Amino acid sequence: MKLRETNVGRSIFRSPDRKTERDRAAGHWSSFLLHIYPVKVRREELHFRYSWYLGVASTVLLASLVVSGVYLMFFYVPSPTTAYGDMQTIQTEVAFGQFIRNVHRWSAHLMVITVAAHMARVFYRGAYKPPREFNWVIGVFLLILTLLLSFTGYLLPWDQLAYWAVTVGTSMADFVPFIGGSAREVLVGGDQVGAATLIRFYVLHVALLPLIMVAFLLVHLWRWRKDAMLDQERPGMGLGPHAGEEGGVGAPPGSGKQGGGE
Amino acid sequence: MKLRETNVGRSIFRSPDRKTERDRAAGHWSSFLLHIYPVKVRREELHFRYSWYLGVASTVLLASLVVSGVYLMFFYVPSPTTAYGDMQTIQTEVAFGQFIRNVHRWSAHLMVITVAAHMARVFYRGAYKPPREFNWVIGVFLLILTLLLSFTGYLLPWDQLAYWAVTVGTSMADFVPFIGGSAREVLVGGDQVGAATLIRFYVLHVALLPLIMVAFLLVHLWRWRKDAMLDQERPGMGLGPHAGEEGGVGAPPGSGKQGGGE
Amino acid sequence: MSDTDPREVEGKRLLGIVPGQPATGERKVPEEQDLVTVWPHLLVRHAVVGVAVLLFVLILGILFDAPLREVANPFETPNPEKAPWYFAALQELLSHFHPLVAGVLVPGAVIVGMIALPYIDRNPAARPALRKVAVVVFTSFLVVWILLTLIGFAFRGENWGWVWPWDEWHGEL
Amino acid sequence: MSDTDPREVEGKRLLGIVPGQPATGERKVPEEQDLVTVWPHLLVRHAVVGVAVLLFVLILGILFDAPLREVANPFETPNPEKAPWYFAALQELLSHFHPLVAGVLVPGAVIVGMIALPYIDRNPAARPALRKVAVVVFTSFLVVWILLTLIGFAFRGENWGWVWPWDEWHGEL
Repeated sequence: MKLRETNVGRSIFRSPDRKTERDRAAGHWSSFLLHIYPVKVRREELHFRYSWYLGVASTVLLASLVVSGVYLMFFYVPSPTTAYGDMQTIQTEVAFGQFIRNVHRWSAHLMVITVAAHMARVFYRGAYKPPREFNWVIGVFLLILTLLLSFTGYLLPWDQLAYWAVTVGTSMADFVPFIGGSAREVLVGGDQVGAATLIRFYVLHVALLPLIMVAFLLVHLWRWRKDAMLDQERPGMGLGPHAGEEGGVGAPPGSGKQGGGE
Repeated sequence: MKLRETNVGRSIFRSPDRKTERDRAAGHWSSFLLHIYPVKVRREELHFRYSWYLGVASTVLLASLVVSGVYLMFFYVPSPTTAYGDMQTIQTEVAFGQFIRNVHRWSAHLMVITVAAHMARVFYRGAYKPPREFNWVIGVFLLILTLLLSFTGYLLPWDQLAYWAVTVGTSMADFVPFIGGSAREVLVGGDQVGAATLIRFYVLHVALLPLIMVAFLLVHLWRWRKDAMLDQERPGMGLGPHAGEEGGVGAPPGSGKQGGGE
Repeated sequence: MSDTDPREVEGKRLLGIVPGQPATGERKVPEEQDLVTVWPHLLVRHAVVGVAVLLFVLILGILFDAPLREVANPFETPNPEKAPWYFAALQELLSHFHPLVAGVLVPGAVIVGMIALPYIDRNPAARPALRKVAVVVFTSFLVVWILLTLIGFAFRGENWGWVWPWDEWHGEL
Repeated sequence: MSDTDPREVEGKRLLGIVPGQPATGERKVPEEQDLVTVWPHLLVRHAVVGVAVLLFVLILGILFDAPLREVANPFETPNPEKAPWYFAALQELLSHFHPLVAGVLVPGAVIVGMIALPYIDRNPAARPALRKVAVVVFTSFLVVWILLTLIGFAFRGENWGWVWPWDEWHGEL
């Protein structure tokens, strides 16, 4: 007797049989992780050339950053007196410390690239056009959040590279008229980069920005699924190479009908 | 011209007209925050006596804990040399520091109570019965996570109260046969509560446990919505006072049909 | 409910509206099992409860300061040494039974029992009258646990001896 | 596709199966706009891509160590002072224009432009041939930005002077 056919298995998986396509669709809706996906997509979306899979790559890199980041947090105290020593301890004494730190850093750099490239690919596919405008805007914010997360993390090793890169980066804020000087002071917590900056960047990096990022990402994925289902209800809305040429797409999005699918 | 009737507004809200009930249901599905709710519920669920609204109360307390917790993080370095001094600074110098700390602590104590009471209410309503068994199990884990979050947060002020409460609490692990001693050492990071304990409890409290908690909570809410919709398809599955008396509920949950609602 | 044009009722043109009870049929009494839309019915209530809970902790935060004792000192053990209040029941049990029982078996059994509950209790009835065993067992557990928590929290003083809370107060939040 | 019993085909009993092409009609050619189920078609691909990306960073992590220079020293300014590579284009702009332009107006315009793009470009066509203006403007911006990033990252040395990366290397990751 298989697990999914027992009482316990049934209560968890809900759909004991997956023989027909319809069973699979039903099982789909009962799985939490799968429910972020639509049930069906157009065949063209399967090809590498459609999306270059850059959205998936960015999400996987984010997951790798969360896991490696939490591990590193256990060995790092965000204070100038301890930070650099903790980095040395991580690289020499902590189990897999150097390796996890490397993975965290290369994932971060790569994620900046994949998120920016994802955006470019979406542009060339025209996938920011109605009804997807607002998801593009969310995407712009996700790119900015990625840059800010990368930048705040850059300070944490508290070495010369970190210190001066952040000094240069934050000094740009000074040029913003009126609010620039005070914005910089709030961020840096004083005249120059120091203990106050380190704790602020740390909390931004490990708590505040990730919270905002995850919230935006959930909305981004949710709208992606909605839009994929929208396509299927109104064939004219597809993203194929000839989309929009027959007209009929100029109609304002968001009539009462569109939400019916889910 | 109202915002939601412009191009920008349409791309965000999708559903410009909310005149009929059907429009409202459609608009419902286009709103991310609303999509955690089912479209309809049985009238009895509206009453205070049905749930005592303990689930909502727990969620609101969690939100209050996240917001106040992130604020406090900006002024706290998890090291024995600084922790207690940071607490004093928070209480005397930081803007609203004492107040935010109070809110965080009372929210935490209250949340233990509301989560436990939520569980008791669910028991007396019989709402753990098929097909809701697994959501009850997730609820048990959420209670344990609430206790662990509360306990790890208890150490952070690094005063006598915190230190000895955690010493007593962790010493219980010693009595677990075979693995107890080493489990305690991993948790405490040595023989007795010290700097290693503080950073471990801090990271558990601000990163690892909240991540797990939010993941479980999302699944919990998601299944709540699914089950609410399930009720509506099969009237016999309701939770009314006479549920299960006519029979027909003993049938195994999770046929192919159940997922059709969403 | 209907989206049809109100000026046409079931194929006949509407000539006028007269206030009062409908001529035939009874007004529908809302039933408990009827479906209502979440927005606004449930959401408004959730919003009110959420705001009330939030106001409650904000007022608590204004009225009562969180405790902060002296700095942690590993060489000065307070008497009594108390765990946080939600572990007070366990600590009280520990003073009566062998640690293996009170610290491992009892909490382990409670957790396993809670997880297994829906798989043990296969009785589909929801009315308390039809599930007496489950209700009695759960209620007894709950009462014992709350009593133990109260005793451990408020009725224990130096060397875990019995004190009346109105004589000496040792509870710590 | 169908859930009906395979032994009955459209009301007739199935007597046997003969391999080969169907007697009438053509085999359906899958079209790009046809719908396919996400599981397994898309999910398997996503899983493969995910594992590949993960392996890639794990191998990078084994091969290349993240840099760690001497401890931060506020009194010793390195020359050149470089921002992280993703801000190198901005830093390069700063060396040519007034800070208000390069540090505020340009990044502000880029962000606002990106956000406003779908509301400015109301042309519904997806083929590049039918949206030349948008493609040309975006591509020019992208090329200029990548060039500026490369120059700032690899071609700048002491006092932000020009160096060839094969002579002196000042890029920092």
